[in-house]
Amino acid sequence: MSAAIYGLLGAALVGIGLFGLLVRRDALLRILAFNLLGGGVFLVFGAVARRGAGAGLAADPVPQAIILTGIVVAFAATTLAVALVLRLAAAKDRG
Amino acid sequence: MTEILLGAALLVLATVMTGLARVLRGPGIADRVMAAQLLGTGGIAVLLLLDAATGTPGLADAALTLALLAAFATVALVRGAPDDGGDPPA
Amino acid sequence: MIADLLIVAAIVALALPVVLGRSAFTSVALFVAYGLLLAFAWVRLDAVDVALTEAAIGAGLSGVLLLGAARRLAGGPPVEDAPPGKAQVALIGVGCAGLAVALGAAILALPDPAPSLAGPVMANIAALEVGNPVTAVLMGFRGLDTLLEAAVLVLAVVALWALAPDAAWGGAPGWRQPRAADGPLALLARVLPPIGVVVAVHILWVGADAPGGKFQAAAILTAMWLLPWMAGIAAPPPISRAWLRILVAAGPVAFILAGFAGSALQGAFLAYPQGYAKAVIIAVEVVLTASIAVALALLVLGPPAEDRDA
Amino acid sequence: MSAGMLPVLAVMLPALGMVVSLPLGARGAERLTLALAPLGLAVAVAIAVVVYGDSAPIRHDLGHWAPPLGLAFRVDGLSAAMMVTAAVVIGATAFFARGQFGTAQGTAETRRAFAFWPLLLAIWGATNLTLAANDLFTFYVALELLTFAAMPMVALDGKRETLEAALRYLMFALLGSVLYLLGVALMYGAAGTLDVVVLASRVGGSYPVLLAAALMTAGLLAKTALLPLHLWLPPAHAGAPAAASAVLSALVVKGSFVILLRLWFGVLPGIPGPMAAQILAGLGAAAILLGSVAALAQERLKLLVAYSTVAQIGYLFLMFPLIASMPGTETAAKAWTGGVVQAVAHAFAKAAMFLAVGLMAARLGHDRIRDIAGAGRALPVPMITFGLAGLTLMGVPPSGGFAAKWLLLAAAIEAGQWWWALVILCGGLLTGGYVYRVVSVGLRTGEAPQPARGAEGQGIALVLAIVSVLLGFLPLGAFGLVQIGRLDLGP
Amino acid sequence: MTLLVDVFTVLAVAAGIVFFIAGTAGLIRFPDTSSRLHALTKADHLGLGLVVLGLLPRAESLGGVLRLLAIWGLVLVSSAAAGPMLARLARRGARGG
Repeated sequence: MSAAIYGLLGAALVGIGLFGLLVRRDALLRILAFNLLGGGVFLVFGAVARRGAGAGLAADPVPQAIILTGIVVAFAATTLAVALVLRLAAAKDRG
Repeated sequence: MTEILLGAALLVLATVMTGLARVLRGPGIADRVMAAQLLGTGGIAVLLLLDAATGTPGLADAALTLALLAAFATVALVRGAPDDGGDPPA
Repeated sequence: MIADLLIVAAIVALALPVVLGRSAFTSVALFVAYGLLLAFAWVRLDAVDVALTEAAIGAGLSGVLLLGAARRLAGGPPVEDAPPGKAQVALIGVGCAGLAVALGAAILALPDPAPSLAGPVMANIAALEVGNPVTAVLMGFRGLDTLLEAAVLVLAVVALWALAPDAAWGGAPGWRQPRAADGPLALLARVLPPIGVVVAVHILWVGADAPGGKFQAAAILTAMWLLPWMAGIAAPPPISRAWLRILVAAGPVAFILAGFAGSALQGAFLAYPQGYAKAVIIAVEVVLTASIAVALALLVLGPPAEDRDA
Repeated sequence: MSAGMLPVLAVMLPALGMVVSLPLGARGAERLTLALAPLGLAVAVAIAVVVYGDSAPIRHDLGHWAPPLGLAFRVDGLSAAMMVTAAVVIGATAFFARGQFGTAQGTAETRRAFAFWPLLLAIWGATNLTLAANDLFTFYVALELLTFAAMPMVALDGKRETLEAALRYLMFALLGSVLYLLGVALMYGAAGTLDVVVLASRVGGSYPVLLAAALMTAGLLAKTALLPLHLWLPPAHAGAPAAASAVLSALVVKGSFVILLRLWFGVLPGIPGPMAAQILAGLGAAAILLGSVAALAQERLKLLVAYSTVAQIGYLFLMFPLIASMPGTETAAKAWTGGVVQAVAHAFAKAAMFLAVGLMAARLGHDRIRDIAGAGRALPVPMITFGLAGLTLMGVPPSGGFAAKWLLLAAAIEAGQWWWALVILCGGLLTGGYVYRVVSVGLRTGEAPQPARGAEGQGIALVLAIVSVLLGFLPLGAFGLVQIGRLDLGP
Repeated sequence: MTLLVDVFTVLAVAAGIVFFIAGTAGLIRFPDTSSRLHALTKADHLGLGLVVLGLLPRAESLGGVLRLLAIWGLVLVSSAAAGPMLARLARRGARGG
């Protein structure tokens, strides 16, 4: 049951994040929206993992491991985007 | 006993969720930060109660991590607030 | 059930204003709260490993990174193009809502009983000698992904430094923080790190058999290293330092060498010698933790900045 | 050592090189890259020889864990051909770039030199990973490696325009990979595995699988820059230094394309309807025509070459409806070979072209097309390189591009889809138009051409262009390599 | 004995929850920032403290006891450090839009 609820939450976050990414023009807000979108994707994965409970485990560990890897990669992507936005802002300041 | 602890966890959770209204409403930055801090503290309590109720491994460590990181995040929120230049460099 | 609905409602209530908010700082503050709540969602999904990571990275490190950015951009955020018109926004909104609904329907339409690898994981976990199935997947069955992900972090550091202005090349990463003369912050920056290091070691150690492991431990270590920097009582080392670079590279190098050792001894890349699997896994994890922690810290700090001494 | 180790080496040597580049510093990384280039080429050639000799893909179960639980490398003919291509292009670019990004003994490390070498190695390793891996999530990690390496390559000059181009590219790429990952999540939920071969036997045309495929396709198209998701490509590829543009155009966009092939013809053979394949090829056709027209209209040489990439990517998608509508036939085989040869030939030609254009721009101090008169005399070798590479892009016999386009054309006619043949012919004419425009201006006598001093690295660019032409001389049997292990014919 | 422990836990946890509720109510209802700050500090210190106290006798090992105490200690220290910073922030009336 909880798998379905959080899966739907993931779907909602994907919609919200994508909307922000496409509509907002402020670069930082876009990065935030990208993170919401990513969080939604991971929740969908998490719901899939929870559905795969079995063999004495409460959830399928394979998608859980994939989520961990994904979170770290997404974080690295966020740092790069932030650095690029800051660099660009500095370049614009200088004219 | 398990039910009582679970109920307590739910109660704390509901309480701190109510506090979220302050994060949303503000108006000042300090208010938002405080509400976030309450969320952290309450979250720790919820995790500890869940741990005592279910004994799921890792929950107490999650609470510990949260305690460390909540302190860290609070500092970040305060230091990151606009116009908080801190004191001039010595 | 009630708890789930509460958490879901609160997350959506936070996510919407993050995207719609007018001030970047407010959005970031909301985002940090959102990250904390997401950790609960992970607990409810029986993914305590992920909850630990989410609390550390999603709320903690991302918060610091984004708050710093919001502050630096406070003067005037770089606006890319003209904002889309009302009709366009409405169209995008409908499209995104449609995608969310389609996605939700797909999730509900997934096969029942769900296909799962939980069984095969538990059937083979003994060979890896670790008790935490997630660790077994990360270091064993899907060790390649973890290895590559460690390489991704090194690459991210290179990519980040490549964005430095030429004038700042070789300097210390990040902008200089104003010094905090008021006691509490400085005190916190001195008291917290030793405790944090102990906790990180504990999380790494239990990670073999219980939720926890290198990502979580590394994220905590990163936070502890950043704290004195944020308080202005310590400065990060310049990026030209050899030990810093060696530390970042050591983890993936150790992992790749362990992989090749498997080729030489066991006939397959990343195969662990029988009876020593746990020892090799823990040894690699320890080095990886140090590397990931340093890499994450460097990523949060950002490239060397020009106005460092301005 | 078993043959199974070869794919591991192909991925891990560049990866290890990238990682140790950080402590080695710019000078050490440069020398390491130059040493790895021949080694990596030898590995790639050995892979091609083994695959061709055995007429079977190389498989290697990592850690002895077989899919679906573990991860396996699987290198088929397509992968082998692309790996050799990647090794040659990377090696050539590395030797070419020594002039621009080299660090002389005793000089301090510069930012550009520090970054260039590990980024080049990362692109190499990630490209080989997309070719060797056989798991949808490993593909995701490979895609992110490509993005993280390509983005700073775009911004290497540090100028404001290139930073803007890099940010736009990053946003497109991140959106693309997150959509792809969403599809991966659904796919796992539907089938309980991410291994391409195992998936093929497990997935049907259920709704979650179709949505997953649509999301993954959309994400991959954004990364491959198929029209209308191409907007990021011209400023990014034109703004990067020549050596970077060469690998970006030749290899990086092909990585996501190969994953798309694995998805459509490996995971889902026959599941996406013919309509979907027609739409994909329709976008490809639009890319060919609009991209070529845009190239014709460009004022600057580098942007012209970048728009030419948009157009040439379009050709890659013509194979989809031809294979989907005639599964398992000789026609499908022709279309497959045509598509893969197009990817290979374009890689060589476009790398050569970007290097040549970079030499011209460096020498003339600008890349305005109407002002390059006299370049033909001052820089004869880059001009010839540009022309030869242009032959391949046009599809003039006997170039490699001709072989590719001829196969696609023949397959289109055999499949009764003559409209794609028409597109190929129009595309060839338009390509001829923009290549001719550059060459004709360049060969005009301009004002006081400088003495013809040899531009550094011009020989390397020329060799790449010659290779792109010589591909057309390969005996037809050699093209049989790319047929080996085709997934749409069953594992 | 178990009964005694249970009663103790229930009482302490219940008291803790009261403080959490009070803190939250204060955060929402109090008119100005500084009084909200006081309410919050109470919740932080006493609410969590009582919950930890109530759970202490249930800890299965010495390590568990230490962990509980460490958690409370961390929250105390960080809240003590954040308080003055928050107060300063509130005094300056920084607004986040």
